[in-house]
Amino acid sequence: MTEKKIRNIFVNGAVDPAFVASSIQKHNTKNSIGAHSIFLGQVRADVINDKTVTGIEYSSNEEMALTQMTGIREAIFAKYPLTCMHVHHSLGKVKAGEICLFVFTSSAHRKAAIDACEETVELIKSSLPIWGKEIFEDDSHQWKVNS
Amino acid sequence: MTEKKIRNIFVNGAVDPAFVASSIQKHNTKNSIGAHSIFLGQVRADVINDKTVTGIEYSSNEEMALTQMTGIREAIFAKYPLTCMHVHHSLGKVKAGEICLFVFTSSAHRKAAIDACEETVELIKSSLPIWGKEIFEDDSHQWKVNS
Amino acid sequence: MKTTVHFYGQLTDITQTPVLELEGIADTDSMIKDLLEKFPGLSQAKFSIAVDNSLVQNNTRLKDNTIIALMPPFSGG
Amino acid sequence: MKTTVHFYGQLTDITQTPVLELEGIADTDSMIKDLLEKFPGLSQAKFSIAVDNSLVQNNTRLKDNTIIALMPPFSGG
Repeated sequence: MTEKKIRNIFVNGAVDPAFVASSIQKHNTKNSIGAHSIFLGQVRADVINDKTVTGIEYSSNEEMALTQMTGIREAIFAKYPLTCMHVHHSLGKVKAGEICLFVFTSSAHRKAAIDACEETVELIKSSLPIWGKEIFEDDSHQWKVNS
Repeated sequence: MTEKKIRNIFVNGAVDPAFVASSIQKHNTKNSIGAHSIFLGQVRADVINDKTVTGIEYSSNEEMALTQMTGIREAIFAKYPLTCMHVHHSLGKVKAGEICLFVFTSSAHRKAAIDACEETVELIKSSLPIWGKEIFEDDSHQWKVNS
Repeated sequence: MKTTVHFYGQLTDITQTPVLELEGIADTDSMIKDLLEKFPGLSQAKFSIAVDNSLVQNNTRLKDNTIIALMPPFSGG
Repeated sequence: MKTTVHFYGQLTDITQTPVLELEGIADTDSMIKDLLEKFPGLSQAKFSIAVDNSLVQNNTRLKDNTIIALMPPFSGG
């Protein structure tokens, strides 16, 4: 029986661009990598009924989300020849303009890295128990709906 | 007649991960952006006939490359609802493990950003007059061939 | 016999609490009946049910100290 | 009448120079004939030809002070 390693994907608040840089930097000793694909989700200041979104507050069923993410990781590694994959998702408040999702895949060649990144983003959005509460400037809110 | 702005895409040597971070950071005031897609090309330490690639030396017909890149940019913006696109390609020596290509697209929604990024990478590889000279540890070389 | 029910996302707007302890609940169908009496607004809500972290589709018998999650459609990313 | 020819990528391994000035060349076909005499190795090489930054497929007449680029298949990225 293989033991599945559960990695934490959650970060408190926004993902810092400097963290993205250090993640990239760490791969410069992995000389078999030829391509990195990165997806970043950024909170939009959408205007809905004349009110502007100032940020999104994320919550999750964390235990189920991490178990689910472990399954996604296994499925993606089984499908694509990846060197590595890193996923970070915000919990709590993320202001408009800040980064709330960081998906990072690396491979010897571009096709695998690009396709794996896109598919992982789709699976994160559709199958992880995470919810976004869009907060307006007057502190009212509505719940985000994924398309 | 519209005047095309020719932007320089070339950087001397490797693309610094800190530069990627500052590029991301600059977009936090563009509140209509919901998704960023980033592609990074990294120089592989391929082993060919028992010799290891230590780096790639890039050269270009720069004037033609920048004109061609302007056309690619126009075609991609005509096809996808992008907020912005940034492209940086190395010239000169880039060591194995370092970044030689940085393509960055942003859009309100993920599909446009992801598809535009991938298509731009393909067009850069197929249609920009740039050449990579793979340097081995004994200073011999072979010329890179794009697949 | 104790059942702990966790509410997520927009469901907490209806329940006004993230968690509730119920006593003497035999299965998920009777739990939902009980919750709809307490929170009539839940009848308008769409949600999936997890019993001890596993999603269930059909009526499921509950043991003592079961953890239930009521989860509306996901909206991460 | 002067023509300046720039060689790129692996072509410079054959020519051992990135640039060459030719005199009295009327068109691209006669330029190629001249270059093949100077650098027989070019006959094995694959390349496209640009005249003043525009790719040409067929024989093209050259004006004075034309810039030619001989470019092997691209390998950027």
